Amino acid sequence: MKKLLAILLALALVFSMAACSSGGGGGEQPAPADGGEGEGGETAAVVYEDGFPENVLRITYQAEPESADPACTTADYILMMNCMDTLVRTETNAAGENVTVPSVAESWSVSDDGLTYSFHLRDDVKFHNGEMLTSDDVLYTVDRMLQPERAGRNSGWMDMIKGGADMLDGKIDTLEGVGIIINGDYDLDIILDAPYAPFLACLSTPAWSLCNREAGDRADEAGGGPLTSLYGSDPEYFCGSGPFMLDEWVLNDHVFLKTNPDYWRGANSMEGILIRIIPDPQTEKMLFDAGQLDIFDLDHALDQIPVYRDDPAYANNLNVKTVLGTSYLSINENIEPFNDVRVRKAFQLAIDRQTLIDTQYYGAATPAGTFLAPGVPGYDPDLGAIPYDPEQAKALLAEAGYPDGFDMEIVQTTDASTSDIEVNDAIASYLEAVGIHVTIKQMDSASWYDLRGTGESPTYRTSWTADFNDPDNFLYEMYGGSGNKRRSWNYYNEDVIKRLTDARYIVDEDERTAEYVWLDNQITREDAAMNVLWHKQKIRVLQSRVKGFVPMWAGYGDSGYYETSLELGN
Amino acid sequence: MFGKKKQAAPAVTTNPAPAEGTDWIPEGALKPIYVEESAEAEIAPYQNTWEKFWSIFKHNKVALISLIVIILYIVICVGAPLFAPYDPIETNLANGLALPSKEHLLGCDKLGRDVLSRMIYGGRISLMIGLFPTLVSMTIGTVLGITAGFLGGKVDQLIMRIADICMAFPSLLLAMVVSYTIGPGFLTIFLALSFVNWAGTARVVRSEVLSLREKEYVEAATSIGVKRWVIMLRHILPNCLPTLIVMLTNHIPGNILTESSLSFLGIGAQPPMTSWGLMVYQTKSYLDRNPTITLAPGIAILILVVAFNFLGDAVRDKLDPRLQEQ
Amino acid sequence: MVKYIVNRILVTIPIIIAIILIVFLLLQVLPGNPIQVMMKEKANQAVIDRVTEQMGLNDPVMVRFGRYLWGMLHGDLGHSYKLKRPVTQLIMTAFPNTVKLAITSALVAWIIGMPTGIISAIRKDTLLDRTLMGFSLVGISLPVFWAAMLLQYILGYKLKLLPISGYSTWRHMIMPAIVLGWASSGSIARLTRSSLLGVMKNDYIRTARAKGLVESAVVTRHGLKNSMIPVVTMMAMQFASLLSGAVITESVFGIGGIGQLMVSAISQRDMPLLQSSVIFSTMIIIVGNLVADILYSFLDPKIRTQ
Amino acid sequence: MDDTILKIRGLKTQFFTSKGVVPAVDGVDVTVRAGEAVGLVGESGCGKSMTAMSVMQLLQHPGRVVEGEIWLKDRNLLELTKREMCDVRGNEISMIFQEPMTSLNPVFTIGKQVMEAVRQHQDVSKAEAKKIAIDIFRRIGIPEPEKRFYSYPHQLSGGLRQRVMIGMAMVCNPSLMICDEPTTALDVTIEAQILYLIKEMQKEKGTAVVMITHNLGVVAESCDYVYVMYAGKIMEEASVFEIFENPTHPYTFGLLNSIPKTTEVKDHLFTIRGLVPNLLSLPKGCRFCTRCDKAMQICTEYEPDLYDIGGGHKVRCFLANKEVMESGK
Repeated sequence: MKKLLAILLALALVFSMAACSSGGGGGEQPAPADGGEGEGGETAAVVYEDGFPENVLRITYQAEPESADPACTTADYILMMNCMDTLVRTETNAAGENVTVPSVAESWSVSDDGLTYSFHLRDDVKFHNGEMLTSDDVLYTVDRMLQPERAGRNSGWMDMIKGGADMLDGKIDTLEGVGIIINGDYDLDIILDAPYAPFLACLSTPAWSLCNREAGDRADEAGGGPLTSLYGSDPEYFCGSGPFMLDEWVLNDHVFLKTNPDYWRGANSMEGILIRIIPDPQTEKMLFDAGQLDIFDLDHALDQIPVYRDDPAYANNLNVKTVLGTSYLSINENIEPFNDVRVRKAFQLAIDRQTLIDTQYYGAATPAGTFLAPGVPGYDPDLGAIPYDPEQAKALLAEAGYPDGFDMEIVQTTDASTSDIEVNDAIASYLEAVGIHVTIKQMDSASWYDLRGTGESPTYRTSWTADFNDPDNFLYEMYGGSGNKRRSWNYYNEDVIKRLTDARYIVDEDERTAEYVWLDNQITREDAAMNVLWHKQKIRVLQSRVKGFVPMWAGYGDSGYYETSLELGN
Repeated sequence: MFGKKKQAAPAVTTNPAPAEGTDWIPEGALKPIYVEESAEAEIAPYQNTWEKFWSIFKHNKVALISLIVIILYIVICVGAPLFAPYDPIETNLANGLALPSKEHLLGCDKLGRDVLSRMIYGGRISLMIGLFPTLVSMTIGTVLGITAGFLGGKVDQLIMRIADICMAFPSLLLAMVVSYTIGPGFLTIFLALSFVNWAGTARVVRSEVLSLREKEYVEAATSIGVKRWVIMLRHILPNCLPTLIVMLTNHIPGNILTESSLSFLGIGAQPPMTSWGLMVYQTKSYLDRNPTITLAPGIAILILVVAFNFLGDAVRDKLDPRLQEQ
Repeated sequence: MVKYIVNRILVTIPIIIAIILIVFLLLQVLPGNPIQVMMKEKANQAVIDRVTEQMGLNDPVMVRFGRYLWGMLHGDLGHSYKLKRPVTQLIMTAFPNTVKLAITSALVAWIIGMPTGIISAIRKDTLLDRTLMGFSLVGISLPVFWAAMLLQYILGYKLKLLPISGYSTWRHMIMPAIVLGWASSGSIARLTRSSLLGVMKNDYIRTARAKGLVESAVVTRHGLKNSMIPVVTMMAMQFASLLSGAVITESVFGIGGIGQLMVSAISQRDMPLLQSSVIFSTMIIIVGNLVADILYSFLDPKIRTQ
Repeated sequence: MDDTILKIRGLKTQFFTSKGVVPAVDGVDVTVRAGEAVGLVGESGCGKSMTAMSVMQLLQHPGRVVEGEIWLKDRNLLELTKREMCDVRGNEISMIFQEPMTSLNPVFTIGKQVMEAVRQHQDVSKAEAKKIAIDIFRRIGIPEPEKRFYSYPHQLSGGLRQRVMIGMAMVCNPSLMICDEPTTALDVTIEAQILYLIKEMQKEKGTAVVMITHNLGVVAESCDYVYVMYAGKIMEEASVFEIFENPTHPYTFGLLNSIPKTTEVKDHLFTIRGLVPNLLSLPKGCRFCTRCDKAMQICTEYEPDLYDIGGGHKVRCFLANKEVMESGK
């Protein structure tokens, strides 16, 4: 009998926890009731549990940033974007266009054949170690990436330079005099193998972050060679010229970036940036609500979007940015019946993009009709989104000889997030409704990448985001060259593929844009080679003390925080 | 010491002979008779393991309730199609994150799927993971444990060293490797858990066998030429049974908890099917807005595991010879 | 005694070698190229091929194993693919955090568990006993991540009593320690209770009473010391398993320990980090069990005096 | 008359189990005088150990003394507080148990365990206690006592362990020592030594001894007076001489006859038929009648009293009741 009592006691404890957690929820809108406390963005005097001073911007990162070394990472650019400089920058102007503006390179010119780029560098750019940035450092940056023994992860952004491939193959030791010609401390020419229209845009990517030769050599030596260099992982060896300096890196806890007082564009008003490593979005939310974080990126916590949007304290602090990219379901034309364009079109028509966006992304996306995202040259706003028309889809399937539908697989990797899994489940149920029976196949990512590389992956869902603002970065990456098979498209329209390659060398901008409008329409709509879904928005919620934050124009999750400042409390 | 005041039957009263006089002496008092032992004087009937097992519930209400809870869980989960009010994987986006209501007692998840139905179906995975790998690993463990303990020597050494390795081997890594090799899902968890747990069973069974081996009846059986494997089957196995049952009731809740942890790490049940562990993991971000859908699966796990543990305790108290009183 | 310990250590060595071999081989035969996984969607095939070649991943398995062992003997566990640091450094930075968590959790477990078990045993079958045992049973039955989540939500977020995430101060350790400690204290309390009850049935307890010792002296002097033998052994093993990384608690509370290191290595397919951290945590368990055995033999004069 | 050390009167000890109340000791009277050795004989389960445990007040749940008096000299032990009782145990009354293998705590050295008894009852320093302990070890015949002082129980043989137990029991010079089957677990050769030792100690210190055993041989060797117990009651009591010469109760008779004798050649050993009765369902009359060869009609209806047949010889049997036997009915 008394044991029973004990169980009851224990359960009572648990339920009281439950009751506590649902406190105030009830029937009305629970979110504002909860969010209201602590006056939301009004930042009452917060005691920072991290121990850093008030004038520090607090942001999070989901996992340890891979490295601050451009040769070491293709994913985590936050450190480079805040601690290093590039030759040119891309800025979004008032009209919403992304334009290339000078940065370390004060001015430049391109030869008529589109092969030689001449740069003049500023003479007031100082590295964190006190050295001035000169053209030799630009040469070093490129040489460093292309050194075969370094296995530079971003060498793909530089191998179009003349001699780049040779250097990667170990045939030459330096590009000096081959692809890069130094004309004094602040002047240099870069010569390409072949004309490459997006080259300038490419220079603004973090891959081209400029490194310091002296620091680089020291870091290589300390790490026991280029492959294990400490340049990007140890604050002692890292050296950039950017607005913030890598000051402290506590593994699995935080990275602290200290403001560079000598920054050539003027020092930022904050004392620094604290990047806390918080893998769990739920934890992140709690920290944000407690005022411990300044910026909460809702990308990994989609479910919090309505919470903040409906909370008057935060509604005005949302930073919404449409990502320069597109989410899509792939189509492998080698897998029957996707070789039939009618089936592919039915596949496109069966999905209610708007409802999915409303329910799964809380409206934080726009339905897509083309692969090129709004803002990319070649994007055609007139095409509109692909409509939701299950009847038409069924008709097309019947016409193609599948009146009863067919079976298909959608691959999903085991590291997919909960919301990705749910979206796939929802998509599957839409397809089910027109007779397409979906099996969701779980694979671990390594096996899946292997399978996809052989061109045999079934349909998968992913997003493509721009590395630099050029349609080539979208369409050629997918269907031109090796991407067609490697990404398991097996798109057969030879004519289109040829025109994709040719478009890379069109120098006239208008002509080039027109060509991409045609290509995009042909591939995504006429040939229905891709089931485009939506262009996502990246929503961040900021504490009201955060001012001047400018999200990154490109598809990266990371941003530079040079423009950001903090309004300090009393 | 005396926590309970038990109402026990009063001590037997006898009929003392009066000290004085002779009137009380009945007729024929001195007639020699042969008195049979009274029926009640027999020794308590021998209970085999199973009878003991069932007798647990007669006196232990908590064990009985635990058993009922477990059976209820099993019945509901096995008969899921009968009990679940809705299709667990049918989505209805209009109902996304619906709060509990008459139609949806526990509310709906983000895709509008009925949480109660998903729990009923999800329980199948949690229960299966609790039961089957346990049975498999215990079978393997028992066979190897008996073999090692009974044969001894090099076989014993070999088996026990392998068991040592398996015991130190991190199950998480194993689950991951299996999942990467054959793909994630039920089979993965099944294999990983089966492989990890046998070693513990083998160890315990072996030590049990070692002590039993010295017992008289085994010596007796050996001396009259009974074959070794017959001895193992007929004498040693039944004697290990109490220990095994106790281990069984300990491993089942352990595995249910492990499954929920694996789900947390993405190696558990695979969508659109679900398990309780996965449900908790997937719904944790709604703790604010719709706490029921996060709390319900967690409580379901807790109650089931508590029930198994109570049952295990009761079984142990009854069957473990070391704990038995008088 | 010395002979016993030496013997026990000698037996451990082949197990350690076997585990190193198995972990290494298992991870090497996994399908897929870890470099591709790490570079994700943006990967350029030519770059992947080059990096794979430079990192020696195209060499035969045995060559890689030889290299790994050779490095290991020199204290070099390789270089993390993902974090671009020597694995040794990564493990050595993460380990102190795990130690911190392990110590606080173990303290919670011991401070709660042992008295609970002793009180329960002394007050056997009373309401107090049943309540304490019910509490312990719930402790061992709680799904850890669920409990961690709720605790974090209630104590950290709603009541603002404790920091939500991180590990910089001891205050940060309270919640994780409660989560882990409750579960361990449950098993300690249960074992203490049953062990003490078992011991109190022994003849030598009767002897002690017959000697005229008061009951409290009987329990503390004669009961506890004997009943602590299995409990201490269990505590040592529990401590070892805490030291080997509490994967879930560490990830919920954002504690950068061995557990989190392993999880991130798994999700990133960071093989050098993964194999070394797994081997490291396995070693801890083995050493922990070894220590438990030695403790056992130390506490039990039958083995000690051999 | 005041050399009486222990006087048990109407002792009833019952066990309150879930199946009912078990009257383990059912109204027992025992008297022990100074320097005397008293045997308490019976089959296992007859309540003889429970009588001893009642005297020591070491009964474990669910057992309890429900009635009776236990007088140690002039104090009724049942009226003492727990604390006072602790001062009695090991000091005035000590006890030796059946299993020397398990009765010593395995994690302490034997020296420590003996010292513990000394220091519990005597206000002495550690060094003095150690001296006393070594002294007693020497007296009970433990070889190399200084060295053995540091031995753990498992390092000693059964006989030595029982010697340690005796030493521990004697170290405070108690006026009464209860020996509960002290030799049952030992080899026959050791048995004689241990009994001799007990006798030695008894003589030396004048301690009274209660010898609990199922073995009449032990009684013959070491006791002056005997109580025969059966199912919680005294069946017969007399001096050792009297019991062996003139066993009156059929049960005593049975017990005596079941000892193999080297002087006779028998086809088979005599045994008492049946089993010890279930204490929960005793017969209404004589509790031995179900196993008694001489049972009469009256035995099934009335329970006999202890009848004095002269010379302190008392028997609980109608055969010893002249009135009944001569009633001629």
